[in-house]
Amino acid sequence: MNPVNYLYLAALLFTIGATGVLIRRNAIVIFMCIELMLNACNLALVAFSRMHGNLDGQIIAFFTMVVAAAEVVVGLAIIVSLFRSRHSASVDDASLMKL
Amino acid sequence: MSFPLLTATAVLPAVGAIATAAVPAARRTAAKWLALAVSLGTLALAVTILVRFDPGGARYQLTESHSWIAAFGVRYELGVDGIAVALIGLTALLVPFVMLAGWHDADQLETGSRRWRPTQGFFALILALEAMVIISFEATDVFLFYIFFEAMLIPLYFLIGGFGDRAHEHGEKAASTQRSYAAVKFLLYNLAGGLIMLAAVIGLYVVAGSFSLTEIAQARANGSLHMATDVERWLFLGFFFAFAVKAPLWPLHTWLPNAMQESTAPVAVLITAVVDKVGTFAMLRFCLQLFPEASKWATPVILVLALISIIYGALLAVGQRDIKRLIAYASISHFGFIIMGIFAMTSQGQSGATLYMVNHGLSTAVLMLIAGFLISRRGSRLIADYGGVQKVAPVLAGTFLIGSLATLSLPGLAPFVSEFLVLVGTFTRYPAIGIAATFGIVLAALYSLVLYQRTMTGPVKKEVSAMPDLRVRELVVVAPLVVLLIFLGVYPKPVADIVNPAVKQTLSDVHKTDPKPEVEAAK
Amino acid sequence: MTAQLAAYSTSTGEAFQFWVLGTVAVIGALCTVFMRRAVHSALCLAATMIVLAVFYLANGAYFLGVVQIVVYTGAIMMLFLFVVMLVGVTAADSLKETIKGQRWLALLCGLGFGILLFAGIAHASLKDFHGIGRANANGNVEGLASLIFTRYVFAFELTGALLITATVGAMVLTHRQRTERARTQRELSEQRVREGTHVPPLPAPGVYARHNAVDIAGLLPDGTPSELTVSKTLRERGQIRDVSTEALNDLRALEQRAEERLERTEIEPATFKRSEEASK
Amino acid sequence: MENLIALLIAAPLLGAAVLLVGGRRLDAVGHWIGTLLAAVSFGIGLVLFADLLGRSADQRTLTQHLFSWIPVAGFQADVTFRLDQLSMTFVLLITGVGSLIHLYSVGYMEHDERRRRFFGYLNLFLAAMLLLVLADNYLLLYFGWEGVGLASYLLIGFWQHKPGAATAAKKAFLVNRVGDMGLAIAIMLMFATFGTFAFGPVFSHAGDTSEGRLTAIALMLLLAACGKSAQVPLQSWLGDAMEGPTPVSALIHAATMVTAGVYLIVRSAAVFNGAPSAQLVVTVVGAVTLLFGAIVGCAKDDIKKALAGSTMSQIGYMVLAAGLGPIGYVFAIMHLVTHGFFKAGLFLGAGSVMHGMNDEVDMRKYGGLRKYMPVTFITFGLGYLAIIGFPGLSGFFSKDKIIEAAFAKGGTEGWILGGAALLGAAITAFYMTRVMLLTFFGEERWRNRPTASPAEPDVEPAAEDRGTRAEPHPHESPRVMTIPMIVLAVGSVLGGAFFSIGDRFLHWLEPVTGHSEGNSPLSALTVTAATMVCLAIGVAIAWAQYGRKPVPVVAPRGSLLTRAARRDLLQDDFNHVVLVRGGEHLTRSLVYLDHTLIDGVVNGTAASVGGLSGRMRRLQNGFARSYAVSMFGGAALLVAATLLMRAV
Repeated sequence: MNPVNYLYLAALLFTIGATGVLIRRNAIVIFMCIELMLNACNLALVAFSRMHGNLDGQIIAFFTMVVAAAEVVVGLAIIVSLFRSRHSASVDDASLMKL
Repeated sequence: MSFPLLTATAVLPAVGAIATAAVPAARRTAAKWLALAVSLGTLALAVTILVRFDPGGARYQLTESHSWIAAFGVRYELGVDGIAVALIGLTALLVPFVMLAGWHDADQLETGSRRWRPTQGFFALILALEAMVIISFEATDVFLFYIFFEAMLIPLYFLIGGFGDRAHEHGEKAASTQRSYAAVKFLLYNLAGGLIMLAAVIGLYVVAGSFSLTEIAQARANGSLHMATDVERWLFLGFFFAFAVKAPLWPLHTWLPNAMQESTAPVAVLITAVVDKVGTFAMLRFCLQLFPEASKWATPVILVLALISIIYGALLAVGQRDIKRLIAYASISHFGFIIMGIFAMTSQGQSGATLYMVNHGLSTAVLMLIAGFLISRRGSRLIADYGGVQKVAPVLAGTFLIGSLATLSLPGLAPFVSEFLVLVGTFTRYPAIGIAATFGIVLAALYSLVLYQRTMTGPVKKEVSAMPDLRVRELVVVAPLVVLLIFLGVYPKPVADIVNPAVKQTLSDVHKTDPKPEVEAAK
Repeated sequence: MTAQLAAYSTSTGEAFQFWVLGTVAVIGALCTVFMRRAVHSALCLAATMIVLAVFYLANGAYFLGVVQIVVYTGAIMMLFLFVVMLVGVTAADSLKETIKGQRWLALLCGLGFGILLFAGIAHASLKDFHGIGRANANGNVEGLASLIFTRYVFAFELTGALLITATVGAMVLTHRQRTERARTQRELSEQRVREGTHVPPLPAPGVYARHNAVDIAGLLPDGTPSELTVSKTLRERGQIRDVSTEALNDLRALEQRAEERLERTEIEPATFKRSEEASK
Repeated sequence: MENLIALLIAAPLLGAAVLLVGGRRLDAVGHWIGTLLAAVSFGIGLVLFADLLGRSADQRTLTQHLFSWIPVAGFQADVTFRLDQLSMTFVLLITGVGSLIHLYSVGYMEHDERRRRFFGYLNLFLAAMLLLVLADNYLLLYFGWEGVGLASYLLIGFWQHKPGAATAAKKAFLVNRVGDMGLAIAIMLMFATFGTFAFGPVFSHAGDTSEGRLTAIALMLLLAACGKSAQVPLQSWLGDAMEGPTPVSALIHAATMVTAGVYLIVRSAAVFNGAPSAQLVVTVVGAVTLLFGAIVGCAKDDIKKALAGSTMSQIGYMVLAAGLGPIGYVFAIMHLVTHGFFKAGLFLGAGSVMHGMNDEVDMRKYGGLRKYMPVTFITFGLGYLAIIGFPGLSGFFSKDKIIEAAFAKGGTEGWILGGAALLGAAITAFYMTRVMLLTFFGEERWRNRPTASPAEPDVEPAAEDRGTRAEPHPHESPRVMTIPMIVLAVGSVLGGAFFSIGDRFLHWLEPVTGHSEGNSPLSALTVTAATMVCLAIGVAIAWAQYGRKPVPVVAPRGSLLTRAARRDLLQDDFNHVVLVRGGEHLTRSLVYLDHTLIDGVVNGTAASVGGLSGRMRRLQNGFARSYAVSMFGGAALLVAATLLMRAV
């Protein structure tokens, strides 16, 4: 089998995740979708590193994980405080950006 | 390196502006006197320039040149030719009178609070404006000129919008809305022109690789710098558009009536007598020198537009109900004459145009300032609200009449000389347009005399019956200007001598010579 | 299959594995997106991640594989679950779209993006690939370590800083500063009296309800449930169970059975409005 | 000697400056200063005249160069004065008659608190007129030309509190401005043709250019002349100009303003001689105006307006003569001078009458005044005889000569023009007799007159402002007013004879204007006889109509022609409808267009930009997810772009 399939899979997952980000209202689920996208990227990176036969891809994937972790921590914290103030985790409620 | 006279002339009012603005609120009167003193000092410097300037000498004199923004080859280059000298003189001369005339204009805004200092602001803004105008007359570096050409808008915007005329038929509220409308309109018009000009300036730099007027003009003259025809035309249009907005040329004129109507008389004088002159001056100095071929290419259209301005402005002046608006449209008509004279490309036309800039400054100043005194007495700008003033305030009426006569360019008053020169200069090359423009003098008589008749003559209206005649301060403002009007009307030689050489050089830039008369009778 | 093998070639086994687990991963992802309850999404996501971990291993990224399981499925997903608990496990948000055209736009973009990616990958002719074997020659972890602490050391340190910042940030965000003094019981009661609301203590749950779970509203004399009896948090989460009809239905069932026993069939079973509503 | 020329102008100019700037402290003596300076100017004139007489005919041109006025490359306008026989004649007329009118005004304006200002304006008038006739180039002449217009504006509108006066003044200035436009264009044409507009070169090179150009110049000059001299079609201002004080009318009609046009034509003889077609137009204009003015004069009941009509027609005679070319130039000027005398006398007389009649101007309310104001009666009568051309008096000589010259033009034109002139003479006799009879003979209609003032359109509104309409007590005017009248009467009696006996005037002017005897189909005697006949007829008709039967105080409705004539032959109405109304509509519509169209475009753009941004703003619905969609879409587009880049 051609490892390129991993890339296809990654692309598929990424797309699904992205769509999820767009159509879900629940902040937590949106976050999960983002995680999904990140993981897709990681998968692609790992596949790349295998194809090129060096470990840089994995390193980057590793960093991605770290960043993802940090991001999740902060993001969830935001969600929590948001929920505290608005008693809802829906992102549409936070539409203060409207002019 | 001699004393930088030109820089000093521009810097003095600038510094004065800062100093005036810094005067504490309580010392209002001190601020006024300080500003007046500074403007008089500037006048003294301008006179020095006038004296030091040698009409027979080099084209640009008292030049200064320092590197400024080396990256773009922008230099701080100053220099004056005859035309600039005359206009600097006019500016420096008018500002003190304007200040005296507007001595109490800002008082009505005083609230007595410590932080709010309208008086200081008013006079500081006037001085700042003066500085910018003067330096834009002096600049021989296109970019330097552009900067101050644009910066001028800032003080003027505040002078119009902030210190505008309180007199309005529909009361204070309407006045303020009208005022802000006028200010914004003024700003938008001129900014639009300025932005287009900026594009042209950059384009010029791309083409010529320099901002220095003298260098480019020289290169154009000796053919070392060749511009493609269409490039030159586009650049010319870019410059001309900005100048045509500033010196309102039909159909870009509609900002002027609003601006002059809503601002107090002194500010209106600054607008039409000083700032707008930068536009016509720039046509003469930049358009013709930098783009001679394109100028010649555009001449017919511009002349027609100028002609339209003349007739159209005069006709609209006849139809106005508002004194200041009437004067504004009259000015539009006069600017038509100036532009026509510039683009007639004859020595009579251009000398006439330059003299016209000066004379129109004086005549409008007289007329507008007296109109301002009148309005301040009655509190209304509507012509219909006046009548029979001549009976109660003969001196005011008399000077006003002289102003009107100057506006209709009666021989013996300064504007006649310039107007006739423009007409003759135009006629010798474009007879039809010259004749058509002559109708302007009839219309001018019409609106001037209608204005005088409706306001000054007839039975005395009840509201004006108690109107006091000109006070000493006002007389001090008006009398010298009137004297100057008459003197320059009878003996314009001094100014003409300064202007003529510069005009000759400008004509040689565009490779034009006066058409020969059919019969050489002069010899 | 051994790691060595997986390192540089793709065996049929791996192919089999890919197709099976790939399907699982995709399904998991889809479920993550389309499950109505956050908890279910979280679980599906966890499944997908585990599958990905396996794929990492299959691609010779052992370290990452482990980290994926430990950090992601171990730590992050747990974090998610905690938050979900906080917000309410059973809280199900409708998938009904509120912003006009949002969904279609989203699907369109997603589809187009996907197609683009596929096209891109297809277009990029990636025929030859040298396996990871040489890179992993002396251990995958060692290889990574040597890279991390040599070439990528600076980025590594930065990530450390990033984590610290993130932690602090999370604490700052979640820690609520009391802006006003907490009001004493006395003040609260005084306020109640002033406003004239619930001067007596709030009613306890389960009263008249034949049921005493906290999430069950007590019934008012007319049989309607009273929200007041349920604690505020549950109310906000919308987690109040309405059992007001259950009891009546039980009663009905009982009576019916009694009727059957007594062979009285002509009696129409009385229909209860509320039960009908409940059945809706 | 030359240096005195400037003083001619300087004296009255100084007077004007002093009186106008001096302020109230001069009120007491102002009028005497003005009169004195006018007299001084006259004195200088006499000195120069004597000097000229002392020279031989070809030495009689003095020039004085003061300074260079407008020096621009190729355009040299200098302030240079030229005193030759022609300008000398005018100088004497202007300063002489002018001084007399000054003197008269001292009495006439006695009760006006703004008398000082009045004299300032009078002096300004003299100065401007002198500048006009002394200028050595057309631009300087233009200076004086417009100066005259200004002075007339100030004087006609002297009683500014009367709307009528202000309007009349404005009208006069505007109509003159139209003429001035002609002069300006003429100057431009000259500059384009000759490269200069100084008299000398222009006249000497007039022959070098095409006739077409000369015709154009000449016609433009004619337009200018029409404006100043109130010739058809620009005559409308003259009648209204009567709003001014009577001395002003005298000054305008006799000495200064209206004569300027004739001067211009005669002065530009060289140009006109080169353009026969233009000359024809001049003669036609003259003839038409001659009849026009005469007819109008017949219908007016306002004594001043009647005289104004006569002025119009007399000037018509002069223009006609000037149009005849060398045949007529001299006689045009001669008639101008004699006319200056008797018309001034007539106006001063009229003023004196009004003075005695509480400023009543309606002749129908006069009558039988001869025994109340004998001096006025006699002087006025002499003027009357002079103007109708009674044998022996000045009018007889000058007018007769013009009629002869008209016939001498030869051909049908000659007959037509001559006929017109004769007819004019008859009508003149008629309306002047009418004036005479209505004013000084008949029963005293001013006694116990009906109270309400009749409301004919042409009744002079001047009466309302000064004095009341109480029953007047006619009385002779003070000495200071009668003396000038007497002097002028003497002049109008003797002037003609003095000039014509031995063709003194002809020889005096010939070097400047040139002269040629035409070949008249009729002998001088026949013409004179014909003139006498016409005269007699005119007088007879007038006597029959006004002498024999009593004159109604309220004017009868009159025939259609009469009514038209009362309204200046409807020429004003035409102006009003066509020019004034049309102009108003034009300006109003332009103001509207300026606001809606030009401003509208600008504001429209602004509004549309605002609306667009308002619509764009809706895109910012504030939902993070829709922003996310756009971001995602953008990302997709970027990917697509990169891929495409890679592909190609």
